[in-house]
Amino acid sequence: MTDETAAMAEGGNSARLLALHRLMRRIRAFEETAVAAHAAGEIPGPLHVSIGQEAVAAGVCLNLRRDDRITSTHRGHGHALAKGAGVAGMMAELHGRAGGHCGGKGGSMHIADFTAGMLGANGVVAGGIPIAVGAAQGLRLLGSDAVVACFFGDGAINRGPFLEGLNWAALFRLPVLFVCEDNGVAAFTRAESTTAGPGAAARAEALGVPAEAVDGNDAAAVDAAAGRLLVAVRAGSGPRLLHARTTRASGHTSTDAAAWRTAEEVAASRARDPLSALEASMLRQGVAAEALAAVRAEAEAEMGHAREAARAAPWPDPASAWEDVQDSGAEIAA
Amino acid sequence: MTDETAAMAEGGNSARLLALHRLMRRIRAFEETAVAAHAAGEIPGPLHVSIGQEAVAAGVCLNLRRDDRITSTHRGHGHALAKGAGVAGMMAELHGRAGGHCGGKGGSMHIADFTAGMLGANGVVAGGIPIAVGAAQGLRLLGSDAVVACFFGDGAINRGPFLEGLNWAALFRLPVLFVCEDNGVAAFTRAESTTAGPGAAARAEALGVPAEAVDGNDAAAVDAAAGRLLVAVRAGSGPRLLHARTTRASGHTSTDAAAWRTAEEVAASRARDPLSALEASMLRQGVAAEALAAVRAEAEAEMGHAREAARAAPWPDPASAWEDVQDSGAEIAA
Amino acid sequence: MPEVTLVEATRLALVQEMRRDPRVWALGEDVARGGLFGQYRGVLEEFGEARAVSTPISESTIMGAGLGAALVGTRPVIEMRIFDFTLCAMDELANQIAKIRYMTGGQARPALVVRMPHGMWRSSAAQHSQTLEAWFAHLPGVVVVAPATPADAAGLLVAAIRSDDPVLVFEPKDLWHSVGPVPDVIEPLPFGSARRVREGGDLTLVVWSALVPAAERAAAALAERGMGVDLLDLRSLWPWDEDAVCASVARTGRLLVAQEAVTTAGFGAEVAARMVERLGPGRVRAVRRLGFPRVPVPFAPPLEAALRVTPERIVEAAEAMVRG
Amino acid sequence: MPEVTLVEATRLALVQEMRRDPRVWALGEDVARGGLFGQYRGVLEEFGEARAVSTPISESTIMGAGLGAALVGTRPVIEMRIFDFTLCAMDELANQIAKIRYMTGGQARPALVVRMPHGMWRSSAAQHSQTLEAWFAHLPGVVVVAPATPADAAGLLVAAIRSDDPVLVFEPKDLWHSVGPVPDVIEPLPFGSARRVREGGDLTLVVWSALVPAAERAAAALAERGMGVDLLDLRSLWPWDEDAVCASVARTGRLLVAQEAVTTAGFGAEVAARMVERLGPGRVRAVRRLGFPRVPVPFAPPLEAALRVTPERIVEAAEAMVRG
Ligand SMILES: Cc1ncc(C[n+]2csc(CCOP(=O)(O)OP(=O)(O)O)c2C)c(N)n1
Ligand SMILES: Cc1ncc(C[n+]2csc(CCOP(=O)(O)OP(=O)(O)O)c2C)c(N)n1
Ligand SMILES: [Mg+2]
Ligand SMILES: [Mg+2]
Repeated sequence: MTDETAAMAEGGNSARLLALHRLMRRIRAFEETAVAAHAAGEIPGPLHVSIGQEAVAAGVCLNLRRDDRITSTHRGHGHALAKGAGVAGMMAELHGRAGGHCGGKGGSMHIADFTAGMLGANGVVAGGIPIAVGAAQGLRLLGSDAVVACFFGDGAINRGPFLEGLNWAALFRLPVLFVCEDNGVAAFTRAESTTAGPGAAARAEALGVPAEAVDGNDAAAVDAAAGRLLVAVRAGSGPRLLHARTTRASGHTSTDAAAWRTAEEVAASRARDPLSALEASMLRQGVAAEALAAVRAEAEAEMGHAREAARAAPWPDPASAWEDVQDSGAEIAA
Repeated sequence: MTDETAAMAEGGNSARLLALHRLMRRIRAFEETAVAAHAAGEIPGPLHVSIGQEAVAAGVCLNLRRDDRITSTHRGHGHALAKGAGVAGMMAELHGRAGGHCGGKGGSMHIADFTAGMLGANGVVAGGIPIAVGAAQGLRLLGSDAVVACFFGDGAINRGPFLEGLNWAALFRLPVLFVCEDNGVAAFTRAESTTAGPGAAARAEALGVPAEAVDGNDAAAVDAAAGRLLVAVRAGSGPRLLHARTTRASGHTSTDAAAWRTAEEVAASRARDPLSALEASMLRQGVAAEALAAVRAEAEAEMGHAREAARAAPWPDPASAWEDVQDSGAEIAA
Repeated sequence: MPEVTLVEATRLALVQEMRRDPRVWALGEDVARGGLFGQYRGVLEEFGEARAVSTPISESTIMGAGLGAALVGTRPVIEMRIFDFTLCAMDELANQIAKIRYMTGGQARPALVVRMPHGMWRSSAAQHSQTLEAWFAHLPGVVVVAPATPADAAGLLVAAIRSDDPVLVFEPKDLWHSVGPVPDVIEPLPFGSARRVREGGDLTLVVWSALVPAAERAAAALAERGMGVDLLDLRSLWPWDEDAVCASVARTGRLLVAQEAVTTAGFGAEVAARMVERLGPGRVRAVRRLGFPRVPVPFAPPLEAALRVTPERIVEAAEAMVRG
Repeated sequence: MPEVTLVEATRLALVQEMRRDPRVWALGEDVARGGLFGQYRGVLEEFGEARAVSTPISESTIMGAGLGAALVGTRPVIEMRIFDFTLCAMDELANQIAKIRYMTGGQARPALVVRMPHGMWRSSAAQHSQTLEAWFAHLPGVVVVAPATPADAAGLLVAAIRSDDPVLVFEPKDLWHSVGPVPDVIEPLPFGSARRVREGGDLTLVVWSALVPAAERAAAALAERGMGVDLLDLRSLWPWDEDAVCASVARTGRLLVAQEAVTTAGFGAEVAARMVERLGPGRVRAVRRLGFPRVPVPFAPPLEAALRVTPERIVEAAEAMVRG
């Protein structure tokens, strides 16, 4: 049991733990369902899942309001679900079916639900960073007190937009929480072999963005840290960065075996599974095993139904490929 | 008299001071001549001069070998001269005349002299950073022990390539000396209003590049600091960054009055003139005023002749506009 | 109508729209100081620093932040200073801005403007003189405009600011200081409508942006020699006024496209190919493009001049087409 | 000759050249792990980590460092993983690499190769499927190749590595696993020479890259219907084999260009415009381009399929041109 989890339980915050747990179970179930559907040939395209990283999405987004915004990555299902994106629309989108949030035009890598403040996954590493800072600047101009959470991986901190975006956010004191979801690996290459210096938090500080590190596999700790940082962000103190160390349980995509990892690494990553840890701690606090199992079953059923619905949905009308490009000149696009 | 200058003089290093002085006088004379030629309508295009910043170019480059390389900026005359680029070719190039190093195709913003290891000024802020790290990587692959000095302004540290290039150089332990020539202003906007956090040196450290700050208007101090850092770089300890605070004496281009600066700022910048400071210190050490004046006169004469020669040189053959593009397909380029 | 410079015309257009709509704002390097060319003079003073934002030299973020700000409902005017620096922000422009509406199935409406002064101007050399507008005609998801007169620059900028599409505005640096009438109230000028600069029956001459004045001079010279040039200024490249060009070529039978850009794979190729496709080769007597050779822009004035598409070159090409 | 996949053909070509010339090396994400598609399999093991360099996700620097390394005399092969990420490195490619030889008056010789797997492939959607090779035909200073067979991919990669020009290699992701013969010793294939895939007298069909197999199928189907297609695979877009296309069109009188790219301002426009210019409209009976509508690439398979230029669409267009 971590300090944070204990503190939460003591503080009568077991409802919070239950919320975290439910959310993480739903993310896990969504992605396991998607992996199965992909393996069955029902989901096309590359599928990047965040299994093993659910605590970050859940812990951060539980601290966000519906009118807050997030930007995400190629590995964005968890962020989207945690921000409240509709499951049916997400699952249909992954399947490329009508009824998908993006009408089948985006797929997993471009999942978005603007009604939930989810401004989009992104096929470009670090692509969401400038968008997030601009969204925050725009919100302020509009007089809104909403904030933006910007998720990116450890690989993204080696791309230029990381520097530019953080400097910019600090300069204009924008309400952005940057979340570096550090799973220690970018595609097939270990982070330590591509990242010099002390890492994301130090880089942020050097750019004028106060940073905090957290165990990204401890949901309660992420929740608490994100909550603290978001108080500052919301109060107008400018941006903050949360550096969450976590674990990518499997390969880069759902079909990548990541065979280059040592057996110890795989075992170590399994042992750090954030859902097992959370459940173990909840059990120790007296939550009934049946209750946890029920949440899991419910989540799996929800996602199973979503998969069935997606599978049953029609394909998008081929003519729709010509739509949603732009208003001007649309009539002569062919 | 700075500590460094005194130490140099005491260490019998007055030859070094004379070399610094001569070089700085030549840079100053070159640029004053160019400004006059530009004002007379003889040099076309924008002209960015480094008057007030000569100590950085001189102090760094005096520590470089001929087979070392440099990359430079839009404000690159000083770097080029200090690295040993030919004066006649430079002046002709600024004039857009035949005999210019770049055949009149580059002009001030693209001045280069590969025979002197000067790989080019650059019209894009931070454009030289990736080139410098690659040059260092290439040199190592070839088994050379040459190093690369990479000059850029304070404005460049807000562009992505700064982060990418420093991380890269640190990761591969490349022999690069990064030189941030911090004149406190980028075009018409003050650095403090565009740069968050503690600045270039802190950013470098966070990227794994050890950094040192120096008074960029103290030639001997720059020389000493660059020398120290280059020992490490040459020894294979990886990249270093030198943060040199300096002063841009005039506007962004030779025709920009920089009218937004306060009178105090202008006066303060004048008072920090690196050439006056160096000469005052040399005088105090017993160098004869006549000797200094002779160096100046010689430098001015050299540049005056270069200007005359450039003015007398023919324009490049218009047909040469079709040349130097690429080998393949050149015959059908028209 | 007052006569103003092109740069002032765009300033008036911007100010008018910023007064009309508080969601409109501008960001870019030195914008709060009036911009590199004075296009933003007085904007800081009137609208404050939240709406006249001088940014760091961070092109990726200038572009990408503009997009983010559009996604939450503001209407940013993104200033790129010189077109060539847009190349530092191409992921944000081509992968993000141009595609987000499509990728999200229409959820995103990136209503934004990107201003990119382009072209040869006073020996600025290869990295400050490019004209790559053809690239963006080929890129789905964006509107591409390239005006040549103060009135058109103003009207198109108003249209761009009011449009829900991302609109790329290529402003001709070489014509910043050309003068023309601009109405007190600037109406939006619809995209995709060419301007007939001069009527004639012998040859259709298609141009846009900085080349318009040279084409006008050429057309006048040709008129003196008894040759009627139907001169069309496209004003926007996507959408572009296919119908107007087609009607003209159907009449004259001859199409000459002159461009301040490399000929190879330039927009002139699209105009030529499209006309031949639409009319059929049988209805076209001659087709020719004039533009730069496939070389970067050089620095020295005589080298720059060697590349330029001059009135003389246009006259020569037109005469060869009509008499030849 | 052994039959190998296109991906293996390029690997063999690279390894051959790395053995021949110690200045040749490769850099890019995951290169030391064999590359995203296995193009670099075994390269680390044979040549060591100084010549098979896995880099950070820093496209600007991958591209720009490649340039720097070329300037001191090495011959880098720059791996961009997927073409679309090149948009993160456009300053380095278009402002620096393409221009440095010119800007320095010939001092710089950026002898480097940029590999950019491109095109639609297995529902990769808008940010991983682009085909913007036309942009680079319009950009002075670079060679542009786009092979379609294992032998051509190998031969052009060898030529690219040996060339002193910066060579942009667009590799068709969709054909990575197509198989064909590759000689044991791979000779450089000259740039600018088209491959006549099939001879015929009724219509000239011009294609490149991933569309070649579809064009072959279409030509075969048309042959069955008694229509002779002169099928040319351009293989490189700059320089491109104008003469071969011109000779063919002069013979057939009909030009159809099919491209896996947006038609508007695509390279097909250049081919069409140039042929009409060279031959005169009078010697051409019909000109047509086939390509994508001006929309990004969608995700869902039926939407992707709706855009594709299929053998059926080619057949239909060809028939309309010949019979119509
Ligand atoms: C600019 C860019 N370069 C390369 C890629 C290919 N790519 C996709 S995901 C990935 C690894 C990203 O690593 P990280 O940011 O740590 O995220 P993670 O996959 O670990 O969640 C790479 C290289 C890309 N999508 N965008
Ligand atoms: C990428 C890019 N953006 C903008 C410009 C325009 N520009 C030229 S110099 C300059 C200011 C650069 O400031 P700094 O790096 O501090 O160099 P300094 O001029 O002070 O020497 C700007 C904005 C440019 N050349 N390149
Ligand atoms: Mg990672
Ligand atoms: Mg500066």
